[in-house]
Amino acid sequence: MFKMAKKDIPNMLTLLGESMDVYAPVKKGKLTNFEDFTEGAELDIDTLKTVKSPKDFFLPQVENLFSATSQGKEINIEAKALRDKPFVIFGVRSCDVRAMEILDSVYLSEPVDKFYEARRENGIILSLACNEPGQTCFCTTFNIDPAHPNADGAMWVINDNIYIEARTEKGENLVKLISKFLQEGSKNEIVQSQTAIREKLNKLPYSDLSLDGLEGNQLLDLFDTPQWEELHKTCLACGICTFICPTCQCYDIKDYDTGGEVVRYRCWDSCMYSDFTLMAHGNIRNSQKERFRQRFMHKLVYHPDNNKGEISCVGCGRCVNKCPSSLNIVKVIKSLAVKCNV
Amino acid sequence: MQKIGVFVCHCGTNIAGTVNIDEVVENAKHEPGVKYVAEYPYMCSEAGQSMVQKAIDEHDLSGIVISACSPRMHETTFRRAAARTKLNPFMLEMANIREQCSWVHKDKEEATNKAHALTRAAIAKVHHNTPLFPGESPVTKRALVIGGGIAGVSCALDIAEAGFVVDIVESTPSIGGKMAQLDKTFPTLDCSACILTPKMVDAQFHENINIHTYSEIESVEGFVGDFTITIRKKARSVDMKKCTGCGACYDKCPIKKIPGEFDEGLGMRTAIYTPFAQAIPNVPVIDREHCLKFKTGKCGLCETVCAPDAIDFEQEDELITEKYGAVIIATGITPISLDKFGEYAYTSPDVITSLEFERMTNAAGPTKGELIRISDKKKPKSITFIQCVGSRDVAVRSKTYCSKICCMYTAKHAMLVKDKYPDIEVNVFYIDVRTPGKNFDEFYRRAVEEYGVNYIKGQVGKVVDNGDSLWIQAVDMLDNKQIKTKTDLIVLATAIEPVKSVRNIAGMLSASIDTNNFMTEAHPKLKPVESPTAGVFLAGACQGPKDIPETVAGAGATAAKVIGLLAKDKLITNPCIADLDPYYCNGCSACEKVCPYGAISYEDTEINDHGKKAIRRIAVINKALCQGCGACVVTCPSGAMDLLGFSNRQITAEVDAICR
Amino acid sequence: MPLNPNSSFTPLIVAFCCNWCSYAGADLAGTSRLNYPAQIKIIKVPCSCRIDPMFVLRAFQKGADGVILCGCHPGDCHYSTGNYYARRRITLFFSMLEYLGIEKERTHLEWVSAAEGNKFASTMRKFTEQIHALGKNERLEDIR
Amino acid sequence: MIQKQMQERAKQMLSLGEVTCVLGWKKGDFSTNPQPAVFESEKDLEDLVYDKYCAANLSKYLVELTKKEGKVLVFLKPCDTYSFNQLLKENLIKKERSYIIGIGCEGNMQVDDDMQEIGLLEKCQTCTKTAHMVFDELIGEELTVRQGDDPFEGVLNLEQMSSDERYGFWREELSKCIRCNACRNVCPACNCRKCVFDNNKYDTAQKVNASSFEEQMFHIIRAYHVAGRCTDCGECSRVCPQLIDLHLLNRKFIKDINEFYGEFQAGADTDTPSPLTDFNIDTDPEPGSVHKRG
Amino acid sequence: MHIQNDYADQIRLISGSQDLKCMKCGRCSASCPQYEEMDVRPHQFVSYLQRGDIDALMDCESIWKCLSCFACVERCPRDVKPARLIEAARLLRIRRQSDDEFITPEQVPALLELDPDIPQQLLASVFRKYVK
Repeated sequence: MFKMAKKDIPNMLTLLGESMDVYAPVKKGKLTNFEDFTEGAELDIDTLKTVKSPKDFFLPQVENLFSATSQGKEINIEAKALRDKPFVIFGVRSCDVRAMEILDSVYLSEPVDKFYEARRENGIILSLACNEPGQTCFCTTFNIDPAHPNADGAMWVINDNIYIEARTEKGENLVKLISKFLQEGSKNEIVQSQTAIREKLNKLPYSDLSLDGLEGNQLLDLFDTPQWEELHKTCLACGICTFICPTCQCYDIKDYDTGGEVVRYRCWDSCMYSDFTLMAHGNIRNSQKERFRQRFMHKLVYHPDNNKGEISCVGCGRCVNKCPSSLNIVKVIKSLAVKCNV
Repeated sequence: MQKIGVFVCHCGTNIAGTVNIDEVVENAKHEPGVKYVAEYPYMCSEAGQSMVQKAIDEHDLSGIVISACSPRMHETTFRRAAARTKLNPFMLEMANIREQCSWVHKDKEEATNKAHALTRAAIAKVHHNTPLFPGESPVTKRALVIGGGIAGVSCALDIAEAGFVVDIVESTPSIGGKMAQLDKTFPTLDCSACILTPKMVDAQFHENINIHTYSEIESVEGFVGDFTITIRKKARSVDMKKCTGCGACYDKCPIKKIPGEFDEGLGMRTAIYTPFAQAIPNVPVIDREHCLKFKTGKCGLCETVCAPDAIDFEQEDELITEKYGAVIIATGITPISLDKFGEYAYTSPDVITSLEFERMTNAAGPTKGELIRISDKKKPKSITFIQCVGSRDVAVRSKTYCSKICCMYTAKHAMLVKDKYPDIEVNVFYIDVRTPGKNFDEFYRRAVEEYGVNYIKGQVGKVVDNGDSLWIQAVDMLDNKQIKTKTDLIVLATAIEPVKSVRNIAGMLSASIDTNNFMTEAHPKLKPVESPTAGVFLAGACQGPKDIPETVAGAGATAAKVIGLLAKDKLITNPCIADLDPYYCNGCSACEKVCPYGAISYEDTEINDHGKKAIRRIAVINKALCQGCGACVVTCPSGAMDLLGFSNRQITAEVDAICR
Repeated sequence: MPLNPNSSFTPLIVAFCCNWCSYAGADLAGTSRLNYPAQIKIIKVPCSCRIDPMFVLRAFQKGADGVILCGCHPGDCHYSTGNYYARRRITLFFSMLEYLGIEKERTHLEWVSAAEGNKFASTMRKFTEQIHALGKNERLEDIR
Repeated sequence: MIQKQMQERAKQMLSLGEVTCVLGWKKGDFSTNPQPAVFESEKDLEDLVYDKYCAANLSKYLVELTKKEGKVLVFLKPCDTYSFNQLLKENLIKKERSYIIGIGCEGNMQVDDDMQEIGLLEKCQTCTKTAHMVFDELIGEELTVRQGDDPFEGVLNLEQMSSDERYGFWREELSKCIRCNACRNVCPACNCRKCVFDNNKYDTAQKVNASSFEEQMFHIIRAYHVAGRCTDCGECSRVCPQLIDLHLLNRKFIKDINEFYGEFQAGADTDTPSPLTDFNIDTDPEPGSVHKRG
Repeated sequence: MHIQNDYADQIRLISGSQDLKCMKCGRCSASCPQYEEMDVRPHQFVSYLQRGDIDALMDCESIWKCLSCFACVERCPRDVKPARLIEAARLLRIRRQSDDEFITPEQVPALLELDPDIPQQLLASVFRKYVK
């Protein structure tokens, strides 16, 4: 356990920038998102939740896979290079850290996604404990402890200091790079803060959100429940929830003719869109109800069924805040859990 | 994937002088989908065309690009060549490397690069071309002629002779029109009735002609080749099938003092009447406004005397709906109203219009052909003709145009008077004498030279009816003298105008009409008998003042055009028209609002949306009306509407290729 | 050529011409051998009302440095009303491009009749000079 | 209290069978995020709320709801009625299948990430729509007319900038876009069955902004497609997760249309032709003359 | 022929007469009650204007003989307005003459005493013609 002065963070990040890419929560106007930390960027580690989760550093919204050029009647295909430069993401919250583990279970299981794997190997995540959990947070429902975040290194902000604990080899190597800013700290110094965080968590509106009723093999029951009709009714079929969700992972593959070459790229897709899984014969999910159901069945049922019961929601609460129609996964969980308990 | 053939034309040195053809050919070979490339000095020549045709067959080409001159020049040529093979002619695009390249650029390298880019764009477009098939719309082999005057009748006869059924709709009780009212015709002075009535009879008995007199157009639907028109046959109160035309009814009719329309009000008719002796059909009509039976419920004399029991007081208007392939407007003209011409004292019985004069000199007319003054039934000693009454006049009461026929008929009238009554003094006041036409000027000169008609260059300023004679004040401009003199009869060469009802008819047919209510031609020189609305044709004086020879000649031309249309089994329409993907249409009606042809309507249609059937309100394009401008395509935000031949994909492909 | 001889920049210009007037005007410029820069590449559309703003953006996206639209003079449209709709659409669209900070000189609308070969050539010459002065289109080009 | 009146009237109409369902706002987990909802029973209506957080424009939901048999009771704020009219004009709503109760509005609140109120929404700060353009009945008291800011101030400020500054502004703004399509899907004017950007028939389909150009393409074309139809309901800016001032695009078109073709308010009625499906032979300016003015 | 000079233009300006529209039909002269009294006839007015011979027009008798009854204006099929034209010529003539040539309103009753039946129209005409 180390500690350093909070005011030294920008300098510390600049130092890191000499040997790797550095991403950190940067405030631009009213928005805070993870961005390239460059000189003059306004670091913002007070804002609890960035609009977008940091998942796009591992699964970018658009990623070129290969390009094809033709010379005469010859076609040359060139795969795009994999990520080979290390990078660090500074200040990731517990929920988003857990989200990365969920993405790992998808992209690092066979067949392994090389692009994702390369990014994951080169990426170092420094997590940050949530001193002030928000009203819409419900990570505790998924047994996430924002007072004790995982990742390569964990951080706590306490008064004017920041405490850093390396958890992995990558983390330890990183700590060595910045050793000139660090001094020894004790685990005891963060306990009080951790307790305070946990107390706050217990008072949050969703602190008692329970998954009772969602466990067990009730796929068909849930699939056919009439609740979906009620739940989806005002869904506008936009992709806000999908694109800001740290665990949503679906992509589409498209080609683009630049004139000189044809680029095949993949990009985020949303199961809320009417052309999601569109096939030659048409679409298997024709109504918004079916698409809406797909999203939540995937998160709450299909994913756990395939991944040792792990629900692919981390309770970050972004969707609760952003949905234009005030729909969200909490409403779905409440509705389904109640339904199945009865 | 298309198999594309590219054919680069040298156009002698026109292209090859500035563009390196070999380079264009070589570059084209590397374009995707290009299977065959060839060049030739004159691609449009017989040999060039057969080379293209041969290549299409031998290399199984699915699309071709001709890099040559402007498509405005030879696109049709090459489409025809393609059509002689198994290739759809619309799988062809032209790259304009002459007018828009070799002729406007001097630098050989620049021009060659541009020729390459334009060829590339055409190749890119062809990739997205789809075979297009000119639409077909059925042609109902039946024509409708509106107006039963000489224009309508002769046009109908010509069409009927070609083997097509023609219906004539005439608003008055008999066909014949204005010509039936005339006495003699210029410049031959043959009897109008003698030449018209045989035609009327021909029409009556022609197996292909149906005549609906006392009828009007009620409504029009449809478009060229496929009009559906409803005709209102007004109640005649006489059963056409039973009536033998014996005339007993109007002999007995007690109401005898109705000014007769046919005699221009100079003669009287009965309440049940036929307008004139040779009327076709020879079946009387009851004028319900004046008939005692209808006014008071009493009388019914005609019914009593009618042997075949044809009188039917209960008869109602009948609506007939029929399909037509073509419509001919032949509504003709009528003299303008002289109510506002106080200076000519038209209220005097001895001041008459030329048409009234025709009736008066007609042997079957109200005076049995005797020239008398209406006021005292005496033979006039002098007659004054005044020309240009209401013509060439910018005042509201008048017409700005020259009525064209007046100079000739006035000369005719003057001559006829002098011929029959050499003792009558005849003066004609004129502004200009306009008599161009075969034997026309000679005719006018005969009036002056052989018959001694006194032509005075000048106008009449005012006419005063003194009771026993008419006093006029005029001017002789050549003499520079004012003339104040007495005359016994004044004939006004009244301006003519289209009949009022033509506005309504034109409106129903969406044919255009000018400020004078004359029908507008599709093109004044190249399409002189067609209206701008496809399938609507024009005949006779509804287009503008015309004399009889011109009317009949024009009616023949109209008939030829109509026959040309009706002879087709199907109408071939431009295939480059709007094309809707009903699945994407959300029924917002924006396209309907911008269509200049009214070719888009909305219908509730069953759509199969990936197996889910739903009734949706979607756009429907009338392929016969759409001209392919593309206004709707750009208005449609979702891309549901596209334009065949210029589709979004085709144009974006061209853009991409040019910018590459 | 009045273009700057020192500059290696060769602009790429897409011209959309309606079939009935402007394309015929361009043909007339050809028949009359009226020179204009070879950077102008013409795409034929049936009517100026067929020009979708998407096409203009597409051209810029693919690297065009200027886009010029030509149609029949108001009142002369082969389809009677096409260019009136086009006029509104293009006016608003060009105004929006300017609002987004796209140089207004990169786009132009000109009415060219079938008889105006001279006007076509001179318009194209002028427009090319204009684009040349502006330099390469960077604000709207797709950088992928 | 207006919420009570709305509940009572809705219950009454439902029980009398005058309507088959009610479109309103339902109590959310937080007081600040009521949810647009369809109520089908009198019991459900207990959850109907109406307060300053009910910002969602309900008109768009009617597109789907009025496709079904029956009649929908809908509560519309003054600004929402413009959207209703516009949808009616485009034949996307069936008037006979809806019953509009106009309700007063005193402006809606913007909520931050922590569900706390942080002042009036932009669309309410510049509100000019204080009267209902269409309704079957009204509930609640007449509105006090707010002294709104000038809706075109933002556009004017931009217009006065240099071309470079404007370009810089829009690059910054539009590069934030994540193409979640919320602006499009919430927009009552964006009612295409399939957006041209989703339409695989053409080369225009874009699922994401694969380049900076595509952000611009999407937003320019979206604004252009709704030009003359956009009622300026402000929903696009309200829902944007990345806080892009999208209304600045739409209002530019509105301002231009007003200046070039005369004052026009989309949705004020259902008859006036939309400026882009109309023209004036004599008075329409040429694009060149417009440039000179700017 | 359409000569333009100052006087001719002034006449066109004052009268609103469109001399080029005249088609020489003579309706003006045919309608004129004063025809016999005139040296230049109404249908000739326009020729003077077209020739630009305004001096001759200003010196002619007709400008004083015209009754301003406007029959010619009323009858003219081409809206040439001969009476307006001659009235304009008269005005130019009057503007050219010296003050003592004018009659004053006071002189008029004396004139009227000669003939109590003198028509009102004449009175109006007199004032049109002789008063500046």
